Amino acid sequence: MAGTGSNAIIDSEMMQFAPLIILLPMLAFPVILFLGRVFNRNPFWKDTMKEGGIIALVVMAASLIISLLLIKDHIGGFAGIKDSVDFLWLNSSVYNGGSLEPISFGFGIYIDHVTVMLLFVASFLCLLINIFSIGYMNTDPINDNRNHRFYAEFVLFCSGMLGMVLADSFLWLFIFWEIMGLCSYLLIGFYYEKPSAAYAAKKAFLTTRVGDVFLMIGLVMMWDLFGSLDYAVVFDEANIAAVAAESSGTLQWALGMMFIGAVGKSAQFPLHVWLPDAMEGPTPVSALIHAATMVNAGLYLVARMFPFFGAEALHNDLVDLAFIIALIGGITAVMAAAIAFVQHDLKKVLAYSTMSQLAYIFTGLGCAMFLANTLDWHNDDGAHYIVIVAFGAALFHLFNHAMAKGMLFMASGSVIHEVHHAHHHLHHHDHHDDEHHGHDDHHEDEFDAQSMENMGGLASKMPLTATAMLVGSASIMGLPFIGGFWSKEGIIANAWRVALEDPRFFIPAICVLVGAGMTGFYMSRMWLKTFAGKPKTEVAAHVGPTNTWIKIPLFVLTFVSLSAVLFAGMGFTHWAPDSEYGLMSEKSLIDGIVYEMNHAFANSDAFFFILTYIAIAIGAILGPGIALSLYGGKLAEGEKVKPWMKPIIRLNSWVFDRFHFDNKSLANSGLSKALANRLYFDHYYDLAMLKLVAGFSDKSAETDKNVVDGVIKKIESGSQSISKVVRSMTTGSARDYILMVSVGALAIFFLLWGVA
Amino acid sequence: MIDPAWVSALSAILFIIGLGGAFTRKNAIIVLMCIELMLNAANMQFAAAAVHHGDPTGWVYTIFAIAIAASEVAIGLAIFLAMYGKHETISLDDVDVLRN
Amino acid sequence: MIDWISIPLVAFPIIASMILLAFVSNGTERMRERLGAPIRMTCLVFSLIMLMITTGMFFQYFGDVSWMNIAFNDYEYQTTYSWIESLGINWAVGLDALSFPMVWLTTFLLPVTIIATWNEKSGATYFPLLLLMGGALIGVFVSLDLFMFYVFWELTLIPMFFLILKWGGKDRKYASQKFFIYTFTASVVMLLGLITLYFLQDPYSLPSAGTMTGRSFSIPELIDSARSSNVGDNWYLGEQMQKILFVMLMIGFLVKLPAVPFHTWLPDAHVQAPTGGSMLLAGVMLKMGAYGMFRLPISLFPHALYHFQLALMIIGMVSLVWGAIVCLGQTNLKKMVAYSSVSHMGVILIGIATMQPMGWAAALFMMFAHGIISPMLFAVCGAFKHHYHSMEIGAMRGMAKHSPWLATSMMFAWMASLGLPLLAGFVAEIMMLIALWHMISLDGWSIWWMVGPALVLALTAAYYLWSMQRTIFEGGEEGQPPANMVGHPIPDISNSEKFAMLIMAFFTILFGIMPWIGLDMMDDWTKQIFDGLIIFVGKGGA
Amino acid sequence: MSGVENIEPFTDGFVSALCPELVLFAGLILLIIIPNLGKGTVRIPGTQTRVMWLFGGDRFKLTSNPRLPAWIATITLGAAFVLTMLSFQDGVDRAAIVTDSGKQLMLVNGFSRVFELIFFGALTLAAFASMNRLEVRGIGPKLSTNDLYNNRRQADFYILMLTCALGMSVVALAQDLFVLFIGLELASFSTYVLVAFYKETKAGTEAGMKYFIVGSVASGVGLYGLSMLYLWAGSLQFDVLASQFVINGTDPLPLIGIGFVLVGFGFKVSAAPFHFAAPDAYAGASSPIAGILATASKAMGIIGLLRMLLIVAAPEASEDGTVWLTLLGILSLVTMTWGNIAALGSTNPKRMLAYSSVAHAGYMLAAITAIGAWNWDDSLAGDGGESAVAVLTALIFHLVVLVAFKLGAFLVLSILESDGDASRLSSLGGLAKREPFLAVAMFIFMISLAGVPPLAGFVSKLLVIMGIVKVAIGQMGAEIVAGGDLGLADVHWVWWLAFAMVINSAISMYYYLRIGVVMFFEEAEEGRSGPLPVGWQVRFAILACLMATLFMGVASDKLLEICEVAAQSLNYGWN
Repeated sequence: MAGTGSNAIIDSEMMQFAPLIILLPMLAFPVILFLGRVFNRNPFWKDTMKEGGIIALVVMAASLIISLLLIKDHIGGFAGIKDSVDFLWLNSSVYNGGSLEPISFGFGIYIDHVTVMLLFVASFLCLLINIFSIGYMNTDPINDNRNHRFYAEFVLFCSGMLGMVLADSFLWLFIFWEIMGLCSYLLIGFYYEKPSAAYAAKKAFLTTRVGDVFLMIGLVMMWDLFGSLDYAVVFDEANIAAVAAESSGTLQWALGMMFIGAVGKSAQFPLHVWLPDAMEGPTPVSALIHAATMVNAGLYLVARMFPFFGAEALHNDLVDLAFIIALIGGITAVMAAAIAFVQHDLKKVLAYSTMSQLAYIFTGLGCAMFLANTLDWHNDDGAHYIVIVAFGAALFHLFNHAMAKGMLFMASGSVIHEVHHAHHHLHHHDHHDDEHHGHDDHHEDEFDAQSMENMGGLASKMPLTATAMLVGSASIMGLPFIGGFWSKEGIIANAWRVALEDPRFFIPAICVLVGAGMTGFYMSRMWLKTFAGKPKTEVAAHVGPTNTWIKIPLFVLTFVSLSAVLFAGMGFTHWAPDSEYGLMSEKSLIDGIVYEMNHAFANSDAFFFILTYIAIAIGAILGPGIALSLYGGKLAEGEKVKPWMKPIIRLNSWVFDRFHFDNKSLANSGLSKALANRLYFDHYYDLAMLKLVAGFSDKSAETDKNVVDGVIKKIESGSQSISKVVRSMTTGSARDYILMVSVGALAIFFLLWGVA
Repeated sequence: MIDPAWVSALSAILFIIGLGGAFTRKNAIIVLMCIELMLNAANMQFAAAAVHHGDPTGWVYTIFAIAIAASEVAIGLAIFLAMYGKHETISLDDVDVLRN
Repeated sequence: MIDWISIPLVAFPIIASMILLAFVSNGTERMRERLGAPIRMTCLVFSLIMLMITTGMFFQYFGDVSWMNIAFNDYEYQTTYSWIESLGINWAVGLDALSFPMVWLTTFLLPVTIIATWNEKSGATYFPLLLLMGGALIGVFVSLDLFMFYVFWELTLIPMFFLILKWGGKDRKYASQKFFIYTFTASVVMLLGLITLYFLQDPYSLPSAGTMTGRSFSIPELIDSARSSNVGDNWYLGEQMQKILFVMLMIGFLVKLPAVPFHTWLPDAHVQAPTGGSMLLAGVMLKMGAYGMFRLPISLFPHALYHFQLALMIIGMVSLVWGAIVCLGQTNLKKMVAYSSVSHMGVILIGIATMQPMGWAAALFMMFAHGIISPMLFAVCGAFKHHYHSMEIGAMRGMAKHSPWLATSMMFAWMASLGLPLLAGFVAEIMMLIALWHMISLDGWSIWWMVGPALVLALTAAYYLWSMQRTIFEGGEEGQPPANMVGHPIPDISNSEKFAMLIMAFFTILFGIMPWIGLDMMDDWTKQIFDGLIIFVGKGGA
Repeated sequence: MSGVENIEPFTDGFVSALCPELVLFAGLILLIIIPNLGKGTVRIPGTQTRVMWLFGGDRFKLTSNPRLPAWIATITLGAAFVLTMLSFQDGVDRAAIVTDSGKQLMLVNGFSRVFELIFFGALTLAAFASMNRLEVRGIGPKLSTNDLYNNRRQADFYILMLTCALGMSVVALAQDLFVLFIGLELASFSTYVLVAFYKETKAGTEAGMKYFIVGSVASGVGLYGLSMLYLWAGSLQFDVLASQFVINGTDPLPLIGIGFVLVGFGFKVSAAPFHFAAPDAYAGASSPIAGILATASKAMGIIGLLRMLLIVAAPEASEDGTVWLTLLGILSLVTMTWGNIAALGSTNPKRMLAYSSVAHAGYMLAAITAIGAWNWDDSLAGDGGESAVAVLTALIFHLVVLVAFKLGAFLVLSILESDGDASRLSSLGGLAKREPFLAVAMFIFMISLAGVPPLAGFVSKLLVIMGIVKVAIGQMGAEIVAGGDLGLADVHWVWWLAFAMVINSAISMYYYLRIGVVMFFEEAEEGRSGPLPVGWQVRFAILACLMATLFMGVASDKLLEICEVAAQSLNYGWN
């Protein structure tokens, strides 16, 4: 690896504190759980400590601070690897046909450019989510007296995420990855009493587990190739060259297996089914955790593979894998976006959007990998630049998406929270008597607080939320100058660049381009259905503003998304394994921004120049335009909105009035139904589980009982019946006994006579 | 003097009759008699062998065997009597409380 | 050196429990009831003393011992008393890194089991039986004499038989007899193998040979003589005989383990056994099979081990996969857990069949980790049964609401068993996978061998999650207690149960995060045996 | 045969050599006389003076005590047992009882003494345990005729026990086949009557009849075989027979003669197919007597088999000798399997124990087969005899410890019998609640029978298997050390008998365990919940059996030495 890597182990003062980033939340887990059990219902615990929320907050803040300090050191030009001898987790030895070779798997901290980005995303978002949860979870009476469980699981989750990011070997990446999986399981199943939540939790864990199994095998294969799983060893050019000389095919398989793990974790086709169901978690915090944080683990893993693709020794060897990564991304991008078209559940739209956006990143990574693998980028400056930009764009999209999607989920959570609250309020007035009696069930039965069909016109009621939503949506859609635009543009451009090299890549390239328009449509649809138009239900008309805890993160994230151009300028686009184009390289911020602008809007290459504008046209005009014509409309009379939303509302009502058409036939078409049913993936997966796996296992259990154990039972019953026969020969008549004695004597007689 | 071989042959015949009778007859007394026949066959053989070998021990054996046979009859009859008292039959086939 | 094993760890619990049992069994019903509590406390104290001794041994407190760098076939605390001289039978005990973790595990589980089943009925006989069981189990692990080994091997059956029979479930009669007869049948075959091995020795060649027979039952001496003749292509006892003996010994161990298709006694025994019985059964008794494999056939017959490597691998794979598949089809909680044990024991077999030090260390660590996790599984099952009067999955839903402690324990145990990282079970699993793959690539086996473990990793998650979905989760706002409990308050587990669960959970985490505590000595042992034996023989020695 | 002192009857040393037997004889006389002591007077002829001669008439209070015969018998048997034990003190006497013409009739050596230990031990325990068996209808002169008669039967019972012991010890001592046979008949006749002793029940008389009639046929066949042997050899001295056998042992006459003799012994050990009467007899007899049949009586049969096969037929190490081997092998296999399979489904504990006793006979036959294999199979020549000694030691050890747990089991059943009935499995139900000690003891006896360590039954079975395996393996160890590659095909086929034994042990586990299950976990039969009949004697006997079972399991060293001495002293060809 050029620039940074194993040869640049530089000690930073902060490195010794790095483990604390993981350990603090991990230790907070039992503490919160224990205190929560002990002080349950204690007023101090409940009101001041927010049932552990404050502890979590402190811990997460500490983690963030240490992370930021680390990042600061890294930006100073360091990549540090904490030596793993400090924590030798597992020692053993293997036998290599004649001698024993000791091996060990230790834990250490590894910091490089990818780490730093993810570390920032994770610790930053986790803290914001924590703040948000205090506002969200602690104000919902459903969660009373069990929030400590939420916070405990939450901090453990954060610990897993941070650990995964910081780990210095694939094994420890996997270990924290699994811990995160456990926490996601726990958090999705937070409302354990709801069968749907229980089902969703199981589904999430199982689906990701399928991927994890492949990941585990991939790790094992990789270990066998390198004799270690430490980044320092596996990323070493010399080691890679040695492995490549022997079996580059096996390495590709190993990486492919690991990629399947990433597919599972990042909810890509065909292991995507768990993510929409995961929205059963406490609205929307755990959902957000999945959308904004955990799913990035898969991307992180794939990004981690870059050194292999970039290795000279493996030149052109991993093209197929790169294609598969891009292809999976492309397919998922379109598929998820299409499904998002017809979702009514606010969070489900966001979930599918997440899936789709992650797919973009996968496509981007796949393309970057392809470029790194095929171009002679180590020596050719031009190629170097292309590779770095491609890789950086994908990672930058990850950053943008995480920020925007985090904000969107929090905003949607705020909406749902208030809708729910409003409904509860109304409900409360309606039924004084049975206020405390199973109100949740009633809600579930009669009123879905998450359905956009029950909203509308909220722009005036929740201005900050609406704004945040708007910015987030814009960022996801890739509206010029906002958030995701910079990175999305880069991904699309790279996809096409690669497609020109290798025609196979036309599929993902077209997918991402089409997907841009689809994103524009469903994101606009979501915003419009929620915030524009007249309130569709009485409840929506009574929604009130949100509380402060919820507002803080929304505000912060809105700012981050809006200022993405700054980040882009800081070099996120160039966020690559390279010091020249690295973060805070010698170029100034202004240079960076100018460069970005040029790159995006005035590309010197005609092809990409046109492509950019096509993408903008599709994503920012065509898609939203259709949405404007179909959904929303004027707000109710007398509702005021913030000035920056007025144009949109106006535009919407104008388009709505002018171009509105009846899409009933389309909405009722088979395709639409199929989309509404998530293209029947879940259906057939369930069917396969029920009919095939469960059926087979039931049969097996029966076989075990009737055949394997049946043999034993048969032996028993058989010997009993033989026993009966044998005993019946003892007839009870002395004559027969004498006869037997005589027969015996005669037998002896004849036998001996014969012998003699 | 008769050749002991003939006596042996006769004893063999007696033995076979006794053995055959023992498992074909139902009446306990007759079975007992058959057993006595078998014992007597042995006795004759002892006697014949004593003659054959000119060994007086054989006579002693004979006498002992007769004593054994006698006590056997005594015991047997006593047992049959007791049995008859309870079962009211001395047919071997009909006495089968204990079986299997 | 002071004999820290014979009296304190073996004779003491056995004799003490015998005395207690004899004392109790002749008393009246009332006296037995009154004696329950003091006897329980006595047994707890006794077992704690034993735990302290073994823990002290671990910290090298008693005498100058080290658990590392024990050369193959060397033992710490080795002590020999002559027993039946004419047959070459000695009372010989000793510990090495193979047996010591098992002994510690036994002494650890004893108090935990007693605490976890603190309120068991008829405690006056129950707790001494547990103690007896513990003594017998330790006897198996410390024996360095074949005769003694077999004696303890069978002795373990008796307390377990009674535990199942007296405190068991509905079909306990069938289950206990099946358990007894099934394993007994296998072990008599093993016994015949041992005797044949005994007489195949060169007469009067071993130091402790019997005066009458000229042969020795001493395990170290046998291993020594085996090692000196297992050189290169030379098979100890000749090729055919070694194979035959290997198979005969393995039959006994495989049934005990148990490996498919000899596993059907296990679910029956487990389902019917009381909690304490299940805990010891799953925790230690199953490990006797694996321990025996390492101690005898592997140490004595490395050539045959190579020869039967494929067979072992197949049996291991079948156990692993079949156990998991059948698990998924179970509706009985305890049965499911029992089959999961079958599946996990498959891991041990695969680990052995890899013929890799790492695979063996994985097997050893699996024995140990499963020895902590599976008792917890069964403790949870027992508590479930105790509180909800049912063992059916789905009988009680929404457990998290009514019995949060039980739900938490259950989830923890389930997660530990399905191999969640940083818990003890994961260490063994990942080691097994690595060793397996290494073997596959090194020896050119088909990569399809990986399909089994891969499938099982997913299946294991499937059945555990499925069962949790229907017990811990769901149930609506008010929970769904079983029909026969409607109207009754649903209690959480008792304090003693909580305590036991916490201890087991603590050690599961401890050995997950810091596996080296136990793994180092196990790894060292496998290195020693590889140095001393396998490499000596050479790969594919035949 | 050096060091054997020849003693003619009633000369010096006779008493010390046959001390236990003489004690028995004295006890027998006492047992006949003492209950008859009373205030009887005799009129001096020709006068009217009546002189007390203490015989007959109104009995004294002491002598009319119906428990007295039991005590006398127990003490006598116990004294004989102790004396036998003592004779091991400083080397077993090697005294031979000879006729004035110098023919050996009896030989006192380790072998006979060990078997006497078995006989006396078993009978002592049985006698002691039966003390409460017969109902006592009061003491004193004012009893009705029936009651008096009932009390008097007790004397008969114990007289028969003593005669039984006497007969058995003659079998153990005999050096002449006919003497052995007479002893056998004496013991047999006693047991016939003992089996039929409970003539108040249908089962008792029936059992006695069957046992008697089948036994008589068997001994008739045996006696006829004896006469054939006599016809052939002109003598029934073992050494004469043995030397004759070397010369022309393959003639039909001796072979068939021996075969017929084996039928007689086969019945005693209840080997298939001569075992059919055994279950019926056991079931009908009272339990202590059944216990005697299963232990002492069986040991007696084993002596016969050993004498015939190992002394008489042993030296013939020819190819034809394998005929015995095959015959015995098949017989043992059939016997052990038959016994176990039949016991599997048996619901009567006594019948079950009877079948188990058949199975044990099979194990013993397997041991004898193994000795034969060593002896008769050329391929196994070259062993200095220690294999045979090992098997024989095992066999004797097995017979000794069998007394402990087999008789013990029957004694437990005997208590239940006194309680009413022991002929159903359910009779044992709830025993653990009614009397835990008995249940525990019974369970230990059962698993000892099955061969579970660390009990005596395990050690004995282990030794037998070890013996067989040792024979089967022979010199293979040395050959292998020399570099031979031998497989199971090279192991003598008797190894498979050991295999059959272990599999059979496993099968037998099923029915032994069932007893335990019933005792511990099934409710008592209706109306049988109360405490069991009292009687410390029988419990003491059970305790003794229990202790022996446990003790011999963990500390079998001493006994093993004794058994080895006994095995060495059985005079066979290799000595």
